[in-house]
Amino acid sequence: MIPLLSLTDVRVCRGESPVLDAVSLTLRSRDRLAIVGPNGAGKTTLLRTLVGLERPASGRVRLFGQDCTTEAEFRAARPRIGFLFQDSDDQLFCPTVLEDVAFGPLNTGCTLPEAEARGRETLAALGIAHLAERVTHRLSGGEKRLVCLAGLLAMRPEVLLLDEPTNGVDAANGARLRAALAGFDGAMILVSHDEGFVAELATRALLIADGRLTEAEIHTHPHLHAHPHLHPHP
Amino acid sequence: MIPLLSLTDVRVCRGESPVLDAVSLTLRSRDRLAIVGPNGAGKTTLLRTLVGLERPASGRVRLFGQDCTTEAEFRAARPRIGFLFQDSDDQLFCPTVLEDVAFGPLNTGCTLPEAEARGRETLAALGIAHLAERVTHRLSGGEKRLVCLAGLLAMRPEVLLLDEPTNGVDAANGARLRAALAGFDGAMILVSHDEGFVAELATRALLIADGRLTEAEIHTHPHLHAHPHLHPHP
Amino acid sequence: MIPADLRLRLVAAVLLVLAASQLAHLGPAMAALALALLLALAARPDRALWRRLRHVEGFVALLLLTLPFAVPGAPLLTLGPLSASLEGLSRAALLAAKVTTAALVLLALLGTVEPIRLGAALHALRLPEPLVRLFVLTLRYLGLIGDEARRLREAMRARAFRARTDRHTWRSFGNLIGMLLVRALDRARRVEEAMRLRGFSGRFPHAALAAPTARDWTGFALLTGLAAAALLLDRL
Amino acid sequence: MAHIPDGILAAPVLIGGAVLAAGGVALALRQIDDRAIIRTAILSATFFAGSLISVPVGPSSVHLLLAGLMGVMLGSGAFLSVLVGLVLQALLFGFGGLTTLGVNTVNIALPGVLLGLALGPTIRRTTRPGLRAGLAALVGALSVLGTGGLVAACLALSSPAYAPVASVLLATYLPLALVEAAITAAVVGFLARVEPDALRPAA
Repeated sequence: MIPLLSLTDVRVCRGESPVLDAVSLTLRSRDRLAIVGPNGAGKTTLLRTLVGLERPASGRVRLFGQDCTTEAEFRAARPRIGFLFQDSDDQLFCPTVLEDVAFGPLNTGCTLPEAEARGRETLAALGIAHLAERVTHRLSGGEKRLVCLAGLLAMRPEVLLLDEPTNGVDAANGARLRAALAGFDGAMILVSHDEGFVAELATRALLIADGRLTEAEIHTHPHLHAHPHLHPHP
Repeated sequence: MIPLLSLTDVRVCRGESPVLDAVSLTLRSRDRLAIVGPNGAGKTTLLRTLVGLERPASGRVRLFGQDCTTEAEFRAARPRIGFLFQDSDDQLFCPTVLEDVAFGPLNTGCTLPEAEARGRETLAALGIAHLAERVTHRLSGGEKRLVCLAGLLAMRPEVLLLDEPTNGVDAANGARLRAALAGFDGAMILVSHDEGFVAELATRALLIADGRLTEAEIHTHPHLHAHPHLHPHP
Repeated sequence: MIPADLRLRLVAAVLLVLAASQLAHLGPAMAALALALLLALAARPDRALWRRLRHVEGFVALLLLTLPFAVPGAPLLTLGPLSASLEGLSRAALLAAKVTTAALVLLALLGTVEPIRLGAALHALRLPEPLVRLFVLTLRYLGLIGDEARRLREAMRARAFRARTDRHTWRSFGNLIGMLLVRALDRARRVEEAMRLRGFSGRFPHAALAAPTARDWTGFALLTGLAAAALLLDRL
Repeated sequence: MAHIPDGILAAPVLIGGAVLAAGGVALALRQIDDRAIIRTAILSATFFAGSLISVPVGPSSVHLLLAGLMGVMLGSGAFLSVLVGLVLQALLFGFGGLTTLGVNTVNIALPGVLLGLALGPTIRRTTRPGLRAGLAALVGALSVLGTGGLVAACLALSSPAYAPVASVLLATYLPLALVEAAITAAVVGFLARVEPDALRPAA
């Protein structure tokens, strides 16, 4: 089986210093890969490299069996990849929710009525059909996150790249988000600090530190901890 | 001894609903008070009320023995209080680190050479003298946090109000931050999710929930936990 | 009477304000003012909206103070070398009525509309698409950047900053605006990338609007009819 | 008071302003691409936010126009930025007007665009901070005075009786020109040090 996405020995530099170094990874269908590591380790850069927003200094990026180096090659693959940005406001640029969700389909060849129909369908599937006519900049953080995801899902991607999907999401919308991602039947790469979320969703994990990846395993085991607690006075 | 800061029966409203309700607290010199509670409980509003960025609907705010209700009264007290905002980007606005650190002293009447001298001194004390000429916009999260703190310390405040000081801080800069705060000889109020950090620094704690404060105690005891972990493959 | 359809509202607002600005006699102008006031009351604007009129009235006050002395005519009042004329006063009253009418019309027709929703209407009215896109994107990010600016101002205040008439203040505001601009450019880059990733090919969605209802057309006809009547009355 | 409200100017002045503004906007639209639209929009939002800052001048205070800065950063795109800003002023605060949109756009944008065209290249090229600050201050001051002159001209052309209003208004532009000069110089200095590319219109 051809991997959906793969990186081989990729090195990405910012100025002189490498942000990613000798990074290789392979994503197959139905893989749910978590990438875990400290701030500034290169997680976001890794996702950006996969969609061609960063170009490697050396190494290979293959998307859906196709080597990608030029903007045109990446452009062809992008509708099949949904990238959820860390900051929802960067991704929600249309006046109303429905327009925003229709943006992707409209640009990949749908007519406006088709795109809007797909948008409504996707919003309904996420349980947020009631937001359709709302103005995007007045949504709550959790609502914005879900609408961003709807904008990606409306393009019917085969892969999702999720950069801190639970950031700034309240409990109710968090439950919708988890349900939607659990029900997504493509592959995904997940960058998150939320260990519970990672454990619930991911099937595989990689650790990243200083721009280098290492395999990791996710498991649950009991721990004896001694750490400080705060208790209300009786 | 006159308390440095005190709130008596303070109520702060956003629109109709109260964010803080019947809140009283007293901070004396060398107190290190932690305020702990869930998101949205009113922690940031509490700090903002203490410096007059929020005005209470009822209740009293006393700063350094002086009742404060007007902007002029708060303004007189502000140089003695350093308020670290949750998001460093809300606090850094000068082109270079040194200019940003000198901003506070310039506001309190220092000449430019005096303010810059104080700025360099403060940066050196925090172990980040090498950042002085750097562009603030391009610092890492941890560096930004330390520079924000330097900007406050350069004003030689008697009280620090810290809103999630360890947010987005890497290990090396985190150590500098802890050392600087442990060495600060004034009083402080600390809002943080980082329980280890709270236990290390705080001498007293209050719990906040739904805008109400209750006394709490900090203690350490062993726990048995079961939660998911990520381990590198051997 | 005010059409719910935003296209008709926009067109009506332009026609009404144009008509009001061309009135030349006090009588018709006063009639227009009365109608505009009724219209504004019918739109039920809140207090904040009424307060907007203050801005306009500043200009009106300046006119009322200067015009009587600048227009020659029968003297009404003499202050030293200056003399106010009846003609001047009536000219000032005419202008005040027109300026206020126009402001009230805008308040009534557009004051309660969420501005970003006008994008779809402007597009439907065949304004150049890039201009409409620019308009909605500006509005989309205005609140966000405004909040950023507000938080930075608060942080400055918390560090004992106080705006004065001095170089330190100007430099600080310059830095504040510079920082906002640099962050805005970063934001623009990220938004452009987000569009590119979603396959942007120059097609920006502007929601299709339902055809105006008979009620919308009736309201539109009524409003523009009144404007035409006021103009006609004025010219007779 | 750079925004002349509806109902004051004579029809020929309104039409002349509208035609000129349409020309400026058309020129700007011809030079703008999809990427530059995003940049111009988000910068316009920032200029708008910046113009809401009230800067004290003695006992009073002024709001910045920032048109000179727009001219340097956006080139002819300043016509678009000013037009959108004026529409927002009218919609959000009831400032200015609809029929005067053209006149007001020209009054504010034209001096900024011309000064950006004239002095922008040197501001971008120079490595001397003093010269850069001086030129930026000149752009700030002259763009405000240019706007003041155009506003006064529009009033005077509409009716001779407006002459006193025009001169009162013109006087209020002097302190603004001073403040705008200082702040434009500071902003340009900031950008030159932090992100010099920001000073280049993306055409």
